[in-house]
Amino acid sequence: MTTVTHWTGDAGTAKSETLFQRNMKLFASNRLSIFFLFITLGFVFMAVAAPLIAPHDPSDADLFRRLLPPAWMEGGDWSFPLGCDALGRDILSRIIYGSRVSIFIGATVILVATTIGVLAGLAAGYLRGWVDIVISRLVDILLGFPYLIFAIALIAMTGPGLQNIVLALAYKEWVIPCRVVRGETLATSGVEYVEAARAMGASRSDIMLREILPNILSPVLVVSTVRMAHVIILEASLSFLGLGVQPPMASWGSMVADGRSFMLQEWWLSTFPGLAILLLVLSINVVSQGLRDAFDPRFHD
Amino acid sequence: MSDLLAISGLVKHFDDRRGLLGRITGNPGALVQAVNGVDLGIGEGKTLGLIGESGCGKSTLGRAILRLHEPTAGQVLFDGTDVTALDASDLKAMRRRMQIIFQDPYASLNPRRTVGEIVAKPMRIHALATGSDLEDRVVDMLNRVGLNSGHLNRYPHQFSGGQRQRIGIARALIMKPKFVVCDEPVSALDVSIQAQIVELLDEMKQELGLTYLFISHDISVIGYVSDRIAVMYLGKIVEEGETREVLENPMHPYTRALLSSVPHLEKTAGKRDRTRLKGDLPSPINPPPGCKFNTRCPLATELCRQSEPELRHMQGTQSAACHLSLANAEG
Amino acid sequence: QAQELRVGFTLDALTLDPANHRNRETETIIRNMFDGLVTRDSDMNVVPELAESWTAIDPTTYEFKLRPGVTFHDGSPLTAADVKFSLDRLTKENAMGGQTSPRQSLLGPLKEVVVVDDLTVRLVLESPWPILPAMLPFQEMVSQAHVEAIGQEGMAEGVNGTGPFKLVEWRKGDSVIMERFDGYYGGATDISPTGKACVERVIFKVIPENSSRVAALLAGDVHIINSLPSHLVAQVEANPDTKVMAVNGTRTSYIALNNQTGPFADIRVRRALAHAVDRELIVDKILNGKATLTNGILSPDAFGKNDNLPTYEYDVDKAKALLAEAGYPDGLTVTLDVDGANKEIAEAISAVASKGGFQINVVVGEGSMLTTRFRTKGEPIDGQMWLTSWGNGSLDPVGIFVPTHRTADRGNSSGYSNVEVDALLDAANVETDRSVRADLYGKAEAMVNADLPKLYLWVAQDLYGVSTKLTGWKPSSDSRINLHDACLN
Amino acid sequence: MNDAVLRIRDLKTCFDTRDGMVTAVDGVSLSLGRGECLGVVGESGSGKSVTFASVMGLVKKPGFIAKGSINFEGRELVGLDPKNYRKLRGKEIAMTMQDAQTALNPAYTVSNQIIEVLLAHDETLSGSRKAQRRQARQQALEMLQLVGIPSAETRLDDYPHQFSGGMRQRVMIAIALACKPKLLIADEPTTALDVTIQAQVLELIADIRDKLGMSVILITHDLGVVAEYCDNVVVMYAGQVVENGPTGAVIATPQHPYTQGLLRSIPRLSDLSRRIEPIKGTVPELIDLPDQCRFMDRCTRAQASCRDLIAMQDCGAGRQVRCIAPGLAGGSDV
Amino acid sequence: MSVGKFIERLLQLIPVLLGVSIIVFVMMLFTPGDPVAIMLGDQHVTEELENALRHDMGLDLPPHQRFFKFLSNALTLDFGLSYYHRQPVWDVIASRLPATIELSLAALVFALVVSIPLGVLAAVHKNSLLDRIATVTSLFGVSLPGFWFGILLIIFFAVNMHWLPVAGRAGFESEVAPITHLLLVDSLLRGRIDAFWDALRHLILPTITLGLPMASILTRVTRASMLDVLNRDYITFAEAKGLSKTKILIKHALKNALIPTVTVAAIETGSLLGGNMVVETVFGWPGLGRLVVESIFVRNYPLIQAAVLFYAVTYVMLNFFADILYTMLNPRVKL
Ligand SMILES: Nc1ncnc2c1ncn2[C@@H]1O[C@H](COP(=O)(O)OP(=O)(O)OP(=O)(O)O)[C@@H](O)[C@H]1O
Ligand SMILES: Nc1ncnc2c1ncn2[C@@H]1O[C@H](COP(=O)(O)OP(=O)(O)OP(=O)(O)O)[C@@H](O)[C@H]1O
Ligand SMILES: [Mg+2]
Ligand SMILES: [Mg+2]
Repeated sequence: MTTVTHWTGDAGTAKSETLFQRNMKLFASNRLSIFFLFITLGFVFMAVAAPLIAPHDPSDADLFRRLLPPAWMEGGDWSFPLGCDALGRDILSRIIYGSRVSIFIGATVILVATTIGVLAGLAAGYLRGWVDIVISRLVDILLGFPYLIFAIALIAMTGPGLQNIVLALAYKEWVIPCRVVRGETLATSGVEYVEAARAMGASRSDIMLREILPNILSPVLVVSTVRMAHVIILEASLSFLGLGVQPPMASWGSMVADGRSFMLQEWWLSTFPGLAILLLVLSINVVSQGLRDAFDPRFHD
Repeated sequence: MSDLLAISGLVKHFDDRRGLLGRITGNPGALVQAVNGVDLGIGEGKTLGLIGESGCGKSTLGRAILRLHEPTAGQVLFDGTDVTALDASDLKAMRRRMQIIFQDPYASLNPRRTVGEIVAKPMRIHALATGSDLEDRVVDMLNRVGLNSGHLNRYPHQFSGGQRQRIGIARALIMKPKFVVCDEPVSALDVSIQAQIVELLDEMKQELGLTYLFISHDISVIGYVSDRIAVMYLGKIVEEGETREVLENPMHPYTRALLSSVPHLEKTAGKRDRTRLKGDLPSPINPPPGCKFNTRCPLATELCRQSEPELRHMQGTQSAACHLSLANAEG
Repeated sequence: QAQELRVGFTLDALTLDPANHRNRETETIIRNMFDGLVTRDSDMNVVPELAESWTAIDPTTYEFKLRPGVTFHDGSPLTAADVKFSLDRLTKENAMGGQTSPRQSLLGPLKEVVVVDDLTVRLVLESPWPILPAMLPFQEMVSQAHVEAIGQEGMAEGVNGTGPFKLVEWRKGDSVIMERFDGYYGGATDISPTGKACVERVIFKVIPENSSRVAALLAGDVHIINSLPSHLVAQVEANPDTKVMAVNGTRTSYIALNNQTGPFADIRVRRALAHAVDRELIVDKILNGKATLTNGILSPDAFGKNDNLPTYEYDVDKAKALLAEAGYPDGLTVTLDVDGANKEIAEAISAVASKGGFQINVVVGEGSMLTTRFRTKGEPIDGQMWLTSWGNGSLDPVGIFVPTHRTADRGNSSGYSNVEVDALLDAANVETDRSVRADLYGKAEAMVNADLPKLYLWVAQDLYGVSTKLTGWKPSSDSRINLHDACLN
Repeated sequence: MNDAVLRIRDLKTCFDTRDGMVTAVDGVSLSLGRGECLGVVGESGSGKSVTFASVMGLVKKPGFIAKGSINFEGRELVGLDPKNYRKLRGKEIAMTMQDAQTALNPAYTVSNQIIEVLLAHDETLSGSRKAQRRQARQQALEMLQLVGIPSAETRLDDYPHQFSGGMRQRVMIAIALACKPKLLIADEPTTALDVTIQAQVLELIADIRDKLGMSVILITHDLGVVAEYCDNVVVMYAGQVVENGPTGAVIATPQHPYTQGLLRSIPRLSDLSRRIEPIKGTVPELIDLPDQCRFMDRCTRAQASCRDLIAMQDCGAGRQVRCIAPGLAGGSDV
Repeated sequence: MSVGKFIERLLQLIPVLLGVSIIVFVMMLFTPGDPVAIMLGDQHVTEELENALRHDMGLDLPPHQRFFKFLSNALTLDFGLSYYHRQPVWDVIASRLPATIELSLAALVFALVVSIPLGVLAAVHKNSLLDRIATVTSLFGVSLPGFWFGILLIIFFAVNMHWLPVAGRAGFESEVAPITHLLLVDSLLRGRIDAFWDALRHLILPTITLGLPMASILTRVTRASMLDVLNRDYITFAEAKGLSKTKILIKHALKNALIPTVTVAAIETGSLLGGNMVVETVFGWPGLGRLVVESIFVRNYPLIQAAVLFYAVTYVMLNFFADILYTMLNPRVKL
């Protein structure tokens, strides 16, 4: 429903807020989303401040601490709250450092992919013609590959490693914001305010960046958060399959993989990193859902 | 005639035919003949009302004049300059002098921009004013359309439909254009608000000496605002003339049907003698041969089905595209 | 109810054609359906199987007498012609429908197989090769008529052997199902019991995932699992229905050091490393003690093993001193390449070696990629250290010592080259007198121990988890799982 | 009016929304005689649709009928149980919706959508399910012919998107009339249509009404339509009825300032030189409205007593108006 | 839908498939290292054999010729020899396919069977307890790392509770002569209820692990589209016709609500196919996914190449069929 202000009413009194601000307020009023937003931020903080908060050096191995159980279990030690892995490394510290990998890869891939995707989508959707044909075909082709298979194939070629993972994921990831943006742009470019800008003589870049872009940022925001959650799982899956980051860097996925053969007895090796993935991804997903509820007008009533 | 705007042979086809592939697959796409050879003139300071059924090409014509749609063929002479031949920079300059006001007050304003930004944008694009000068002009314009400086920092969603339409008008008029296409500016509004906007447009016209192409499907509104009326049917003008003459003595059977379909306040429930049209507007993808109206015309003859009538002078200021001469058939 | 023995096994067979692979797991599976001329007993002695006996007529000619009455699964008798056909298939160029068997090199200088009569064949060598019998247990006999009938392609899945079990179905990637061959001739007479197999059915079930495999054993789904991870030993032992069986393996683990260039070209650095790595601790903690340290490439059970090799004791000070002497007073940073499977050990080595002045960065790569970088056959090696291993099912030095240490040989991943060692190895290769041969290898190993081209680590035990219901079965050093004698209560 | 088909008394329908309680319909009373055509006019948002959704029992959450009574042929509909309501809907009271484009299910053919109403309500169908279907199909065809779909047989199995706007509106009317209801509620049947098509559709409704003798409620915001087709008119403003009475009288001598303003703001073809006079301001929001005259802010004759609760007043000749100073400055101009 | 339009849609696949093959080819082209040397690993072979192999693989040709050779071979399913398996690549893949197809289909069916009713019920009873549970479950469903979840399932259901088998595709007793190579189907066709039950027990955990994310996504999509549809005018109109509640729900709402579900389901089969790699690894499922993972570690490039191409083509075709289904559900869409 539209807000109808009194025609005769005093203009000065109504606070001017953008739709974005209004939606953000709506988002902020969703307590669940805010709670999980804080958890997400907690993970980000953990990643940034890892050296400060990790109790131990994540690669400090000591075979005498091998498979030390969590502190509350028999034989546990409170200086290693979540226990130690097969080489006697502190699991908590490794999880803390592992958040760097997950968040770095998630954020970088999404940042790169969204930037490329948004620009490509805008160009394809607004300029149409051969630009659209080229971009859309490329998108179709890349969409033809199941994601994980594409990433696995690329990493099989290029070898594992942080940079290769980011590239392998970003090569395909941009397609998703691109499609969203292209669709939204197509829909928006027929809208009358865009025609009005053309009628005023605005340039194409002006129209794309100032008229269209701000109006399609909401779906982009929603999509990129969902995708970020997805990318984090993908990275973990790659690491799990042994195609992830290199040791001694700790990645949650590779921690689960390493601990998996200990699962029958020393369950803490894989359980905690697995929980970390679950919690981070879940938090991002909840936040994303909150954003969607706030931004998607279909849920407004 | 020294018309401000002279359109001749204007054609706009939307072509998404698929060529060979389409023929192989039996999905050839379509050629939409939205505007199919229109000649019109609008004298300076006058309002030409354009009326016709939904889908007959009114908006397309309006947009083609402004080159929001690239015309397929034809000429648009504005003040002696052929708009269709302008290059990008000349076109940009031309856009200071020709503007458009849209139908949908909700879609025509960018929801992410404040009213101030929206109204100032044309001035910015053409670098006509900056800083406080710009703000003064924006506020001045807002005042003229019945808004005030307190609205500057608000967003479109905070306004009602009528108010939004005022913002759209302010935006179109801030560069002081000479010519404005009003594409159904009141159709989306409630009756009581419609009247406000019609009045405002009229005031502006007087104040700024504007020339309007006023598109509407409501013949009472058209009758009220226009000096001349053009009736459009399936991409063509079928009748044109001074408002009063056309309304009092329509020359084209379509115009007659249109007029007799309008419900009147004065008469109560009793039935009037009317020209009722059968069926709908044919598709502009494959228009009927001969006179485009022959499929619905109660008077159609064999000739009408075979050859297409040209717009020709009938009487007084009126021209019509009809083989039949209805000039004096009825009162 | 049919007695069915199930083996939880790490990998599927690549093929069921005994001539068309060089893969240990494949061998393990199909050796239950195919017999060889000879086999090994539990002490790794070579004893006759399809052959009744053999004699070395001269250093280059061996005569094998076949056991009479042996039939293939289809009922046709095994003849000398089949033996010749089988061996030719292995050794002759393009003998397998245009391809050459990848096992060709396993039979070294075998030149010709001559059929003397229906039950006698002679193997003629190009040059003396004393280890011929030791190389024969894993060369299985096929039926000529069968191969000709189903063709090369058909052999991948069509089994007609002389072994105690015949194929029922191969569900690729999942399991190989076999059934007792009731017409079995009984197997090697030197290994009791003889006669047809004890269980009626045998299934090799592929369960690559370690924990799943163990779980399957604990759940009673399978009776034997191979590659029991050492850290799960306790759990298998704790379960009343299962137990652990171990056997000395034949695979020697070592760190190949680049002897050509870089820090490890300096022997002092190599020795320093040897003193810096606490092998005992790693064996104790990571391998649960289930490995035997070794100071040379040969495993303790191997023929010609020199039992008197000096040990480079764990000694941090010595390591540091040697490093300083070599010009690294502040320690040395090096890169250790490893494949995914050995990552944990590599990280453990890295962890323990730091006290001795070595900062070791572990880089995980793919096995085949590392192979091309390190096993360069004399070309420059790309890398510093590689944690790897070499298996030696024949337990004869020819299978391990020569390829890994002879100049520019295929497994020489250190770029090691010592002409004296080469000479000793070459001499041993053709020496027929066992004790002289053993002596030659002993000398060579002593020399290598001094040169220390690799850091020799240990020979890990092969660990099996078995059900307590299982009797009559023992793991075998050559990693074979021979189910002929296995019974279920 | 004893033989009133529908009688609404003091109906109040609210929506409990995030922004507050929206009183969409506030104290609406009206009645409709047998065979009568009642026009309901008002601006967008004035509560026309909600009023008749209440009659149909189709007010959805968060909406609810807060009070009032709806009497249809002697039966009280407020609080009627869903099962009986279902028997009523489509059979005795039928409704067409504002937008024919969206009101027909795009996934089913037109025949299918007519047949299902017949199968749901028509007791004259007999025999096996198949036989019933066959009969229903025959009736569906007759209905399409009745509403003037050319070559109806061939179009029976078309999908809604294959019809034009005017045809869809006819299809919807055919569906509504399939069971020959006693009351047809036509919610803005022509707003989305061109005048030439509008005339066709309205004529059709008038014809059928004559033929079947049913009562019709015609919701619209075009006073012209009301003038031509309706016996009586109800003018709604901001959820309330502000004026009602026989059409001719109301249009000739409007009593309520809103009705007057409305009539003055419409340009007329018959008198092009007459200046139109807009009503200033906009419709108020329906949230937390005070109990005062809703039109007060826009009214040129507003006075202090307009702040009191204003009730409908009789002003003779079957007319009622909700204004303390009705009629003033009215007639002369119109 | 007319035949012409079907053909057109089919023709549109050509550039996509061509592009997919180009990308697969280029991936291989830029793979570092000598494929032959990597393939041969430590098998020592003669120079001639190496060259022969190089020639067989067409590595001695210039890239564009290699591509055309690759393409024409691919059209006849000739992807060369998997040196590791010493069998034609396609034979190896084909032998693993039935297991993957069975698992993927099971996961798809699981996802659809769970998500559609759940999504519909959640939408109909918006904000009810059921709706909340569905929302929370589906959030968890998309957030669970499959590899980890699978391990948890094994530990609980197989190891601790002994309810379900730990790994593999079928028990030992339950071999049935293959007809379709899908165990569930074959066992039924052969009337072997025991084998069917056994195969089903093996399928349960991998199916849940693989299908859960898809089920979650589809639940959300179905719920949202159902909510959307329930607000449509034609639903109100159907109510105004006096139809029964179930009729409105099933006939009028569901068919329209399923349209987005079908589209998303087709897109999500991509993650099913990808998820196979992980799930098959965890559950020792003898399918193509595990084969690919294994092949990566032995650098069995021809097989990876063929498998990736195969996956992509399958995926493209699945989406194509979903489009067709889409048009069948939705008469408005003219392809
Ligand atoms: N961009 C386009 N591509 C293809 N066809 C178009 C395009 N724009 C308009 N048309 C077609 O051209 C014809 C004329 O459309 P136009 O919008 O000019 O009609 P109109 O008279 O303004 O109708 P309305 O009263 O509904 O606004 C229609 O059939 C329309 O479908
Ligand atoms: N589901 C809803 N939730 C909240 N408010 C609603 C809902 N439906 C209707 N309303 C409110 O009820 C009021 C009356 O709406 P209604 O649809 O009856 O108007 P109308 O007179 O039919 O207008 P129109 O001419 O636009 O159809 C409006 O102000 C609207 O905001
Ligand atoms: Mg238009
Ligand atoms: Mg309404």
